Amino acid sequence: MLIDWIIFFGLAVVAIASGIGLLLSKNAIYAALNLIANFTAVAIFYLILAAPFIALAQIAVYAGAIMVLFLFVIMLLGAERLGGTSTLRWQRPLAIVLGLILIVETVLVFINRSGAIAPIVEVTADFGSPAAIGESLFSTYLLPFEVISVLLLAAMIGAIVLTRRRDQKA
Amino acid sequence: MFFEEAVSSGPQFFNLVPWIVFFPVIGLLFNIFFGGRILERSRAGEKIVGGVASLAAGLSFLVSVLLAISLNGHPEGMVVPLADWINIGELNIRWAFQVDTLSVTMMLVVSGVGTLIHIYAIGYMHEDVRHNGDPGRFRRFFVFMNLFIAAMMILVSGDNYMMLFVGWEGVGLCSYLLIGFWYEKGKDGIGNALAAKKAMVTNRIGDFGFLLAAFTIFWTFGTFKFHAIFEKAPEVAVANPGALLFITICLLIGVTGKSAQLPLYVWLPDAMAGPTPVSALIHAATMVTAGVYLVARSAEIYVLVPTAQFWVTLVGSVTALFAATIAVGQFDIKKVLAYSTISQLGFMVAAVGMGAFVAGMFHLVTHAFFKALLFLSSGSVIQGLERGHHHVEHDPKLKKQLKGHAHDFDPQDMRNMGGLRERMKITYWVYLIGAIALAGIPPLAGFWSKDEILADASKEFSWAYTLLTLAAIFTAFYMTRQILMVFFGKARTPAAEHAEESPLVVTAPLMILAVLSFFGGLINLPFDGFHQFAHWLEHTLGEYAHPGEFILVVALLSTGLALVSLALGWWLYNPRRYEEFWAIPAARRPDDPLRSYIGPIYEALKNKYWVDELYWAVFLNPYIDLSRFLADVIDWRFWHDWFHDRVIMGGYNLLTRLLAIRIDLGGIDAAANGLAVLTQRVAERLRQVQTGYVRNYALSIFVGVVIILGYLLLR
Amino acid sequence: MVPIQYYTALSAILFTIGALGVLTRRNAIIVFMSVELMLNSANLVFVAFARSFQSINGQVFVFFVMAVAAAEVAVGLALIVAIFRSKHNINIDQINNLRG
Amino acid sequence: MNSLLNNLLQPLTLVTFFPLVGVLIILFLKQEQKNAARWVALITSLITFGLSLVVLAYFNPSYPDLQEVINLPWIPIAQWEIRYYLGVDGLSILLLLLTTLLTPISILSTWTAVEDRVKDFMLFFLLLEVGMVGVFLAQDLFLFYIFWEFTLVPMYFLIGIWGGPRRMYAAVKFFLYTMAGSILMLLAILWLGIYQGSFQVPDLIAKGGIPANLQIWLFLAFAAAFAIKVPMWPLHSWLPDAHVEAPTAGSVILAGVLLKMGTYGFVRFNLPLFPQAAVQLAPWMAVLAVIGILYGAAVSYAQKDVKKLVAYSSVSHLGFVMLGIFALNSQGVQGGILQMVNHGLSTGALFLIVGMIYERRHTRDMDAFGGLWKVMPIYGALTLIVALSSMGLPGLNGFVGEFTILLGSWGAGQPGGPLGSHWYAGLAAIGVILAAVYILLMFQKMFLGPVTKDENRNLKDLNWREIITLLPLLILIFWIGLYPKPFFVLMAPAVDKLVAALQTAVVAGVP
Repeated sequence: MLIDWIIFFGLAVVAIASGIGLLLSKNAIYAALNLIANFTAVAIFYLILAAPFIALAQIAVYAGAIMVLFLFVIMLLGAERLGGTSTLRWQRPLAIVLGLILIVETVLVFINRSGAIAPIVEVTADFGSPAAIGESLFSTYLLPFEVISVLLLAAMIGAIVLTRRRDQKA
Repeated sequence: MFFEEAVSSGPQFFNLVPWIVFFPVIGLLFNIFFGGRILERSRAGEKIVGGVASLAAGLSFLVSVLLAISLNGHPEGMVVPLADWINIGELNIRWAFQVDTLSVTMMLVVSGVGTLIHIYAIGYMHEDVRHNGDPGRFRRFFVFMNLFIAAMMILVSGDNYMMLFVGWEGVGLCSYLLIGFWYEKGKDGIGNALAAKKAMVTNRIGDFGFLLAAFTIFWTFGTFKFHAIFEKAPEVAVANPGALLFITICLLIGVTGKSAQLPLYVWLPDAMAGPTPVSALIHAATMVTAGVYLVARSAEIYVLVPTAQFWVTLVGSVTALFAATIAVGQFDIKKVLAYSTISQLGFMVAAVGMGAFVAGMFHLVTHAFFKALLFLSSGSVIQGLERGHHHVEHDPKLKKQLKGHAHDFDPQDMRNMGGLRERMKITYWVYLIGAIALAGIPPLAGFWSKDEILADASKEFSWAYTLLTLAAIFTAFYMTRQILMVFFGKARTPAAEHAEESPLVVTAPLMILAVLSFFGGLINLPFDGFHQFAHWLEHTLGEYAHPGEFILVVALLSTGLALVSLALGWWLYNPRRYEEFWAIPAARRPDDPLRSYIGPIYEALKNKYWVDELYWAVFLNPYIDLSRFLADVIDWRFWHDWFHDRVIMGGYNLLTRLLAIRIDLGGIDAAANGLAVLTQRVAERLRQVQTGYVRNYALSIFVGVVIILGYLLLR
Repeated sequence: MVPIQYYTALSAILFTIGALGVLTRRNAIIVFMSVELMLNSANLVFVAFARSFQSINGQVFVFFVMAVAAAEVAVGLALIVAIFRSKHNINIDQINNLRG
Repeated sequence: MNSLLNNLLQPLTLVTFFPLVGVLIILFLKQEQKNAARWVALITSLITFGLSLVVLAYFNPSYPDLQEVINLPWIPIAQWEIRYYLGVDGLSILLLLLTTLLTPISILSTWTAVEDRVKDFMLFFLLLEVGMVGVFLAQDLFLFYIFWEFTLVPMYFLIGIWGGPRRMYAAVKFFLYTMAGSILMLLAILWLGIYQGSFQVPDLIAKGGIPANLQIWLFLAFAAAFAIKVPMWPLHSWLPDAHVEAPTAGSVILAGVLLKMGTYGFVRFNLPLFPQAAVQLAPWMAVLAVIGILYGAAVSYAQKDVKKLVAYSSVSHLGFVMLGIFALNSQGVQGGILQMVNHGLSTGALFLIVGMIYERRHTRDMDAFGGLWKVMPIYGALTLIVALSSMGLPGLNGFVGEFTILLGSWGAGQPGGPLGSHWYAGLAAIGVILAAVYILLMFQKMFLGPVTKDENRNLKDLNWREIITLLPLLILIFWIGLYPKPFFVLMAPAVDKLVAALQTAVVAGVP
């Protein structure tokens, strides 16, 4: 269907553009805003791909919580812009060349191996629903799920310890 | 008809028997938990604490009497099981009480004499704890005494060898605790503790024999129960005589330990370090007779093994004479009695060895009376002397007379006594009764029991008869010597001069015991119709409890010899002669009149034939040396320091050094060094790669990704 | 429905952009954001393949990745704050204490 | 997933790993929070003791085989499988209880004795408990080996950090010595796994069929590890060093539990796995045991350091245990197992007692004491009870063990029995005399006689904490002495089965 293609390309353009915006913006705040746009676009892709729960999580966690945290830190430090010059000037052209090679390679991979990918078929209505994901999380992936919770706790404690001031000790 | 009558012919209290143990245990628990507070709070505290302990022993006696009454109607007795103890496979040891005439006899003696001694101790310990400067220990004494009664009751009432052994060890423990009661006193402050240890260890050697006997009993008979064993014994005697011989000889080792026979008697004289009531109860009247009880109890095994009987008789009679001779050379009032005890125990052991079980048990009973009496009276004498000494020390006028030797005054040395007859009248009279009973002068108790042993010996064991008669002669002699030195003549020290008689609580038990010592023989006169004790024991010992005969020749001879010996004693130690002897200046005076006549022999007697020294030289010192040698040289210097630290560790060090210097440094190291240098140089270059910039590292990862992906594509 | 290949291609492009961001930018925070972008592109492929294979597992993995990313951001930003405190700068080119 | 958790959360797993909870909590404490660390360790170990009582409650004494089994696959390698296999039976239940009882007692004893790095101390102590409990419960040889070696590490640190002046020497010696023996055991375990195809003890026992000459080598390889741990004469050289240098609580655990791991190993592995070798080598093991009894007793007598005296007395006491085990009959083995417990109680209590006086006087030289009974009457009375228990007085626990052991070995000495001579039991019984000699010497030197040193005049008697530390041990000392039946009942079926298996194996093995 044409509308699919239109939406896809439209969103793809937004995603890539915002990505490039991130890459090029001098100001960290702009970079962050670009990234939010990017995340939102990707979230819509998730919706299309029958992953409503993930999409919402993407908006809430990434575009919401994480990016707010970024912005918060940027403003807290007042480090939107960087002065000085780069010590690794030679790296930039090299990186661009390598990036292009990577894209070419990836595209080649999919051209060569596209036969291995199954054609898309319709899925049932509850595919990717929060219920389905929850069921999977609390049965097959129970242990990893618990481990993740410990990891988050550890990260939280780690963040607190790292940002504590020296003189607050003892 | 007749049977029914027998069953209903009297009250039955057999099921009360556990209380003979429980009462003393309750008493000691009471004193452990409340005694201390009572002593602190109440003026009459000592009377309460001692009273409770005496009451506990007394109730135990009451139960024993009830049991005896029951036995009158039901002479076959009863086994009263209480609890299981150890059960493994066929091994089944239980705590059960054997109530029969033999055990009840022992119960009566133990609790009866025990109660009297408890009462006596209330008065005695009152002074003793003050004299030794620790009144708080009053309670501990009665706790231990009650514990002893309980253990002794377990010993005599068990229905199997293991319960007997439990009591056997229990009384040993009490003996240890009570000998070492004043553990900070004695020679060099440690003498009493050493005496206690000696008693325990020597007894352990005896217990070793007992244990081996127990093992053999179990693996031969499959049980420890007396009745089951005795039933099977005749079969085993045919099938496996070696086992029975081994059992009986090993039990004899146990007997020599507990009943202070040769060669393990050495602990008993030292045991006099304990307070005098202890010496009376444990080391004269009851505990030391446990060995005699053991042989009597095992009568049905012993009669099957003549060899063992021979050895028991030999040990007993030799000990009787041996100890009696040593008693002649002692100056300590309690030591004399101690050796006398050993000697009298020898009589009993010899008797039960000969198969004269009734005579042995009879002597056990009478001996319990008169020897307890003698010890308690000696305690009265000692405290009388201490009171005198105290009096002198606190009277400035008299104190001057004491001069230098005030501190090392020994209230037990008979040479410090003399003339106490006047100052301690009751003590004198009861002591005299005890001494005459011991010397075997008719019609006192000692005469009848001793005579029965001699009469039995004269029939088959003439050599034993000879030894025992000689021992009896010495007995009369040393008792005469003691009486004369203690009570007659003039006081030889100010302390003796001011000695005071003991209070009623001390003298009352003495008088009761004196009566018993006087009339105790009545329970088993050797005339037809008077053999009550023999008939009593017949219910337990059966055919082996033959009533004693009265052999006029034997009786006349022993009495005559005793009188001769008494006269000899009088001749040597009569007051006039002894005062003359005492008047000789100390430097030239021999320590005893007897020395002038038998010189070196007397030295040997006085030094107890140097047996202690011999044991030290032959067993103890070598063992100490051996253990030091093992510990220092073998275990530490050789095995620990040399072998492990030097040989193994040093050897390993040497090996590593060899490897390190020769092989490693010479060969491998050179190569390795070269390699190291190379590595270092390469590293010098390579480290420049480590720029420390995150982006650099990221770049290299990225390059890697691109390359790997490219490889996958081109593959 | 757009075939999965397109999603993967898009994902590859986003990934490369992110990688370039990491490689070329000096601002630590932007570097961080680029890392997030890379993670996101990977998530996109996960979800796309989950759709294609009709397996929920891919989505669950995305969930886990998000959780890890959240943890990583928390610690990472804390590190940046700590570094800023000591160096008063978040230029990662000035942080090379590990230089060999 | 759920079923796995259900399988794991069984009493045995809980009792083994519960101390880790305490470890986790202690990890979050600061070094300065000494009392918190102590309380956490104490409560954790008390809960572990409670859990072991739960194990006891589930235990069926009339069933001879392993109970409350947890048997889960763990590491599969090719055709072999190493399994997470825990179980308890009559041979191990008492030792499990002993371990979980002694740990809180030891922790309580360190209350004031350890002031330095309390947090780390408690950490290692709880880890040690995990290892010890695991050793007594593991039924897979590999799992057993892991727990066995694991106990070394915390003990190494306990000696090496909180020990006396020569602690590093002692710690290293302890570690190397025990390690050396274990290596041989590991080889034997591997042999069994490769040629018998299993690491699970019950499977191996059921399979059997190892040729007699090989059995001897395997027996010796296992025995090397166990005999060093026991320690049997002449492999005891590490013991005095380790005991003297270890802190009090370390000594208590070392004597109370770690040594038992050796004797337990003989009962659990050597006898049932290599029955023919056990029968063949029994006289040799008994010879070493008897030498150990007499040698340990003689060497104890010459010691001046009271802790060393107690250490050497362990050599003597464990000689009795070994003699009982190699009597290979019910009385001997049951007595041996009970004597393991007894030794844990009596010697554990003796080490506590030594620790208490050391804390007050900072010396262990017996000549520095004398007359302490007068100064510290409660201390004296309690010590007397423990000492009497150690020398085997009837009515206290030591006698029940020693007597049954000697009775058993005397029976084994009958013609046709495994030992074949009465000399073993006869000579061992001399050890009973010698025990009295050295114990009484110790008591006399420390407690009797007058107070000669001024430092001793004003010593404080035991406080409530110290009395409570000793109280459970004393209660058990009396309990086992007066009424040992419940203890024998627990182990009887398992031991009878073991002994019966030994006898059939002997009959089958002898042509």
